Amino acid sequence: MGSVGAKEVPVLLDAEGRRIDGRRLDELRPIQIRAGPLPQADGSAFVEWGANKVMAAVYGPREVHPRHLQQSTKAVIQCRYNMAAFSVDERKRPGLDRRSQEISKVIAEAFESVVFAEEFPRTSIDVYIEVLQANAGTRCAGLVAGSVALADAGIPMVDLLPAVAVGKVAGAIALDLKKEEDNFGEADLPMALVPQSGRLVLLQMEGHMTEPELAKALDLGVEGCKVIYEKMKAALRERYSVRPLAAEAA
Amino acid sequence: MGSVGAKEVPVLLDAEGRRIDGRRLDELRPIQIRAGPLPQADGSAFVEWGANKVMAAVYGPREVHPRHLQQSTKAVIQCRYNMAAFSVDERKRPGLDRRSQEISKVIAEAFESVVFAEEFPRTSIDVYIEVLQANAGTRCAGLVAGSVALADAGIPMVDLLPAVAVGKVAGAIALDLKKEEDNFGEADLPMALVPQSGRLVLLQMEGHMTEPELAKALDLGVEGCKVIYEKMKAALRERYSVRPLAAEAA
Amino acid sequence: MGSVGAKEVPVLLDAEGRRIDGRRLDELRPIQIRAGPLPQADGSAFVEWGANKVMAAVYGPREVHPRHLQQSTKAVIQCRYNMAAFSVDERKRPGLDRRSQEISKVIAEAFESVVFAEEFPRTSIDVYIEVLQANAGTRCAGLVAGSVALADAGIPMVDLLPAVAVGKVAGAIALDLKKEEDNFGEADLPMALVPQSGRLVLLQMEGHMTEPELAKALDLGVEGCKVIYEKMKAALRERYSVRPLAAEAA
Amino acid sequence: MSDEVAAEILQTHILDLAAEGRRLDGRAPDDYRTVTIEPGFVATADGSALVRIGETAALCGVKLEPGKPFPDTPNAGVLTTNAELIPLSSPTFEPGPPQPGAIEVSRVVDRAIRAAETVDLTRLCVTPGEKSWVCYVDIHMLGHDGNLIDAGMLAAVSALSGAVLPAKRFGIAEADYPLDVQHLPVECTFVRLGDTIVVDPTFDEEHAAQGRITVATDESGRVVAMQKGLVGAFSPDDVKAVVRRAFVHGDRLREQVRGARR
Amino acid sequence: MSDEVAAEILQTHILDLAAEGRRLDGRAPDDYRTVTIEPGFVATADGSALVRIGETAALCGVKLEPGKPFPDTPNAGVLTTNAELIPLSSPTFEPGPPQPGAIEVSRVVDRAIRAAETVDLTRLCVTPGEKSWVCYVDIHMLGHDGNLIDAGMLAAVSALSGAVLPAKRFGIAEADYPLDVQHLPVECTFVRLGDTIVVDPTFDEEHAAQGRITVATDESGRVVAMQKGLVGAFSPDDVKAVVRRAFVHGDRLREQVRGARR
Amino acid sequence: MSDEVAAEILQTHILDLAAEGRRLDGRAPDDYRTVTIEPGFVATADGSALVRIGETAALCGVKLEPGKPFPDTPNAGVLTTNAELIPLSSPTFEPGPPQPGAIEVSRVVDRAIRAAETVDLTRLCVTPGEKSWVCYVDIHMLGHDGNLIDAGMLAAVSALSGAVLPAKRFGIAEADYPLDVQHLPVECTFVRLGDTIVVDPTFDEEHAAQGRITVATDESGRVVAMQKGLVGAFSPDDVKAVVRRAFVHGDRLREQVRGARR
Repeated sequence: MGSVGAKEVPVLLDAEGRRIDGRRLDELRPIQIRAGPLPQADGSAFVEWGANKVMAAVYGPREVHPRHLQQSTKAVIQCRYNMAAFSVDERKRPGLDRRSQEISKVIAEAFESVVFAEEFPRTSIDVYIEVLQANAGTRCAGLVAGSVALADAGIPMVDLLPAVAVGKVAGAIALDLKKEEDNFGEADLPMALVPQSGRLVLLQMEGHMTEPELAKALDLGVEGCKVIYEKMKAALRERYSVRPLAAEAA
Repeated sequence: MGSVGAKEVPVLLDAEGRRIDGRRLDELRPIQIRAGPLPQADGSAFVEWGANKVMAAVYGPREVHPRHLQQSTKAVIQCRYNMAAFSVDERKRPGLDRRSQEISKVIAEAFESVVFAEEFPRTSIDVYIEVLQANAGTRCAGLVAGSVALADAGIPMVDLLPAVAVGKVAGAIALDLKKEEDNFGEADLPMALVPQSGRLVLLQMEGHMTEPELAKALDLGVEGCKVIYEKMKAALRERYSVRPLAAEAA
Repeated sequence: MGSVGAKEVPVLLDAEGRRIDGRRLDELRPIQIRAGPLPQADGSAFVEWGANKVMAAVYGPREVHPRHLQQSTKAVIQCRYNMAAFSVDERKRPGLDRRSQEISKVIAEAFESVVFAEEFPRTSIDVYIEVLQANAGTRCAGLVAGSVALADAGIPMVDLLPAVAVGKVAGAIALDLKKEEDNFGEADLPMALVPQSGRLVLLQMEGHMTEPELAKALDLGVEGCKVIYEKMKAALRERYSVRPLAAEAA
Repeated sequence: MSDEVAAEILQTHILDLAAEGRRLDGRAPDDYRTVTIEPGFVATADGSALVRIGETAALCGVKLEPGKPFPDTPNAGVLTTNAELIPLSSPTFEPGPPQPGAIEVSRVVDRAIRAAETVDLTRLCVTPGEKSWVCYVDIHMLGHDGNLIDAGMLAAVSALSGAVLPAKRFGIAEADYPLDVQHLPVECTFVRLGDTIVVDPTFDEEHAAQGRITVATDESGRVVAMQKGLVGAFSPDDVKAVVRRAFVHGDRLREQVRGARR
Repeated sequence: MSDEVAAEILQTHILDLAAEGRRLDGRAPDDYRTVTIEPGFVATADGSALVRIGETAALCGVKLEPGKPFPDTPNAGVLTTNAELIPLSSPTFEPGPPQPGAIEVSRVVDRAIRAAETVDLTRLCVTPGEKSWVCYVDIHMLGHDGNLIDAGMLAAVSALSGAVLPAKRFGIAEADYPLDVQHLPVECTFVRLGDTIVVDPTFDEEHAAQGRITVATDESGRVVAMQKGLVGAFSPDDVKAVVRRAFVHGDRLREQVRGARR
Repeated sequence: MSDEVAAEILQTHILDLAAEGRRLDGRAPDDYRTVTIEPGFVATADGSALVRIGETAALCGVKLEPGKPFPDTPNAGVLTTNAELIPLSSPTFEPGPPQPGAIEVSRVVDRAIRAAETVDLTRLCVTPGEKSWVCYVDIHMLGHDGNLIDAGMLAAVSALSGAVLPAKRFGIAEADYPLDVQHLPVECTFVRLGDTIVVDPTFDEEHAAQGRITVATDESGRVVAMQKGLVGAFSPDDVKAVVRRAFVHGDRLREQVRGARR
């Protein structure tokens, strides 16, 4: 959101309703999703979304570390969202800051809302999300990558979890903010949808919106998630369809 | 104790032997003790003592965390004395500094000297002391609060632990120093007494006193502890007498 | 190695091929080794080597802490190389920095290469090395001290581990660098030898050397280790020969 | 083991009650517990308030000290929010560095304070790029019976509302003067219990809940922060309904904050 | 338990193969896996490269920021190397502060960069004693199939080779300009498998190994760093032979670094 | 288990002996073990001493460096005391951050140094508010057979007594000069064993003890610090008696410190 006392604000919306990168208000940035790029992981995915690059890996179900977190009736879902030192304009000190810890928590809760954790008592399912290049919307990109990685790992889930942020930019509700829009816009509202049930398992907001704006933002976000959902399924189909070929080649 | 190179020292003792707040040398600041203010704890107490506000809670006997501290023949007494960031003039960084860790240690040892720990092998009795507003003498206020909280939790003990600090101010031995006296005085000697045996289970000193001054300080402190002891018992009596009423109301 | 932009370099080698302290290129600094100085440890050694003072203690085989490091088929060798705050010119903050952690790792691996660890499954053998006064070559001094301490503790080993650093100083390959030589020289190559097999179990290098220089350095280091080996054996002989006397005295 | 069984029985009971629109403590789904605000609780703080929501208690102390503005906002003061879930206040809190739960409370309260522009940070600048006030908002939880975010937020905004800049002590002005609080954000938290969404959950309700959602509103009709937490899901229509309810509760809570000012 | 048995069988098999000069993946003892270098992978970095050695992957991002020179080297910039063995990249890596393995990679790569004078640090000085560039070399491991040191080193030197000083953004010069890389150190790692010493070990070979040795060389025929690791031993003759081989591999790897520059 | 039994038997034995005024090592209750002080043990320190009390050993190194005075004491230097109970010196010490035991030693020694005004800190000021000497007193325990506080204190005061300000190296004066030590505090520690209070406890006596008490005195007849530790209690009369004995031992120990100066 707009920093207090910051310098000149760029023109975020032109007279024709085009955004800073030429998109319409309800238009997503380009997204590429690749399932299975990391051979060492049980499941993995790489997401390029606008100028974001995010890698996710899933390990598990496996033994719980540290042991005292073990639960007798279900798997523990652990999530670590981390930003590489070089992923942002000003170098970030390595290690999880408070923002990363909060995001790790809400992403873990989102995944726990869809994974059939009771099928794997006394185990841990670990989702690692690494932001390699950041340009607003990294937690949503991380959710998408983590969700595809969970599917790639064969973890049973209610559904995939498409995610997107909706924002308010120059007074208008806009889908999928990029960095300048996030920095100088009025609000940011990331969400993750369970397409099957139409319910949200992640929802955060910061900035300011009126009630009608918020309603509009929620509806726009749900539509955005549906588009992303198709791309996620396509990435997994491609992964499975490639596998037999690779097997033949071997 | 007096900081090196500090500014003008206030007049700590007037011609009539009155202290900065009008007290006599052997006079305590006003004390209010309330037992049981925290419903979630097994025992609790709130102490207002001069301009100090200190809350204590007791949990246990309960499972020991971390496990390797468990003792097969008795309960472990763990104590955490902590100062809130806003409890002092200059904001304190959250978390236990070295001073708080030392005080936590000597308070834990004081309580362990009176609790019948062997009645609860393999358990932990945790005493949490939070200083919300500080004005010299917080460890003594914490001991008083913690001791009443232990009694409120029904932990069997040899006796309650009244505590008070004696100091040296403008050359005179004085009971229960307040902040200015502590900052500009010559010595500070906090102690905790087992009234039944007349013995001290906590005793620290910093500053400088001659042998005769020290002897006088010890005697004055013991007398002060006896006064506080009565207030502690009164607080517990009040707590117990209120309980049946509350039970009836339910 | 030479700091970038540092001040005037001293004359490290004179016209007669003498070094800054008068030594020849293949000459060691004086070494004193004492086995068993620490009565509380299972084994110990104190090494004065040039202007280095290094103490080592061994504890074990004993229970492994933390427990999850325990190995079912052999002892874990844990090593902690630490520099005292006052051991160097500019005061060092207490605690292990990254350099100390790296050295602890390679020393532990060196010891693990010669200890018969499989004789003590599920235990830990802990080697503590404290640098009290540093003057280049402390990791080698630590290896020598730790190795004698292991022998003093009666831990079965293939052999003792003599160690020494070879360096390049004013273009020449020189044995056992002292501080000025290390600071202003061109290369430093610490190594630890298993005399029986003639093999190296620790080897590091930083700086720059040509292939022939490196070969020469390796050979010079092996010769240096052999000299140190004799001093280590002598220290242990002295220790054992003293023991019976002490026993008689008791 | 019997603890787990007891917890499960309690959870089932809470959900059964909720299905009939009832709650364990007799409240209706949209009933908020009694809130009390005690401003000025801590004399050593520059502003403070002790807030109770039922048996949940949050103590906030505000400290104001001269410091340096951030390089990218040279004309603004600095505000930082920290919540400590000290082990004194609940058997479920552990000593040690802040856990994710404490960090979440800090950050959600911080976001609302910031997004609502509660404090005009530019007015905390003393010398651009050189010197500005640093405003520490420290929240100490003193009792946990659920709904920590709302309690922390009310304590923070109440403490800020009564805060005084110690300008004289630090030689910045001739006299101390009150901190200017220009907006009054409050958070309002709900949990899902089956098909019922209840406001102001207790500790036990949070443990039985299938999703938690918090909405921060300000007095000008704006939503300034939201946070979904815990395992569970909400439909967009749930969210819209909850936002509506958050404004109603928010306006009432704001009245209390105003009334407690002194 | 069966994991341990399986590991032991695999180890024996690797050693048996090595005794015949063979390896699990069909390589000869002196075969290095296919290396790919993808420079400029991270747009937010001032220089970057993604390096793959088989299924080992290291991503290095270089960031350049104005800072203060160290008091004892007032005329030089500052360079700092950090490797993160993030748990994403291997089931054997754990979250938390850097473990000794990560520290070793950081330090061995750092030593080679420094000893080879890869970057002329005096050219990173802006105002002596006052202001200089700080060059952060951050290595993020993205896949661990052995030989992390070589991968990290290649990523670092490739990222440095393509780095641009953001002098304009920080108002230090009129335009950005490339970082001057004057030497090209590369590391080459070997492990002992019985009497055979193989180059570029895989994860499984490292676990079967009886000693690891790394030799860093530069393009001018200098050895600039060495590191023996793991449990095991090498004779001086082993070391000399390994140094020879390190130069051969090093020259080839340097060609790849040069070829990848853009 | 047998360890615990053995410990209990030893404890009983120590208490039985004490009841007869005897001790395990043959000392009388008021006998202090042999103390040796070796000043100048560490050449890299600006002052140092290795102190042994029986088989307890404490090495103190003092380092003096230019730094900044604290804002509230602009005319004074800074002194900081740190004791490290390194795992080398006892099977009971663990690696890692300082435990409460180490912190207690640091703080009790620090209090005595400070309260006795051992070093006149105003003489460590170079430029008021700008520059002053920082005096680091680092104590490294090298052997733990009980009574760490006394050993640490003796090492600290001996190291300070021989310390030299490296004024020339830091360009603060033309020549180095000795640190001015104006008072000589020493600590004297006792433990209760039943009705007997013994001085200078060993490790085993500390484990059998029912309370520990330390009294720091200086050469001018002042008590400058006290600390009761461990589980156990002392009557006010016990304390008075112990203070008396602390002065007697203190005067003798001070003679040793003076004698060791060079």
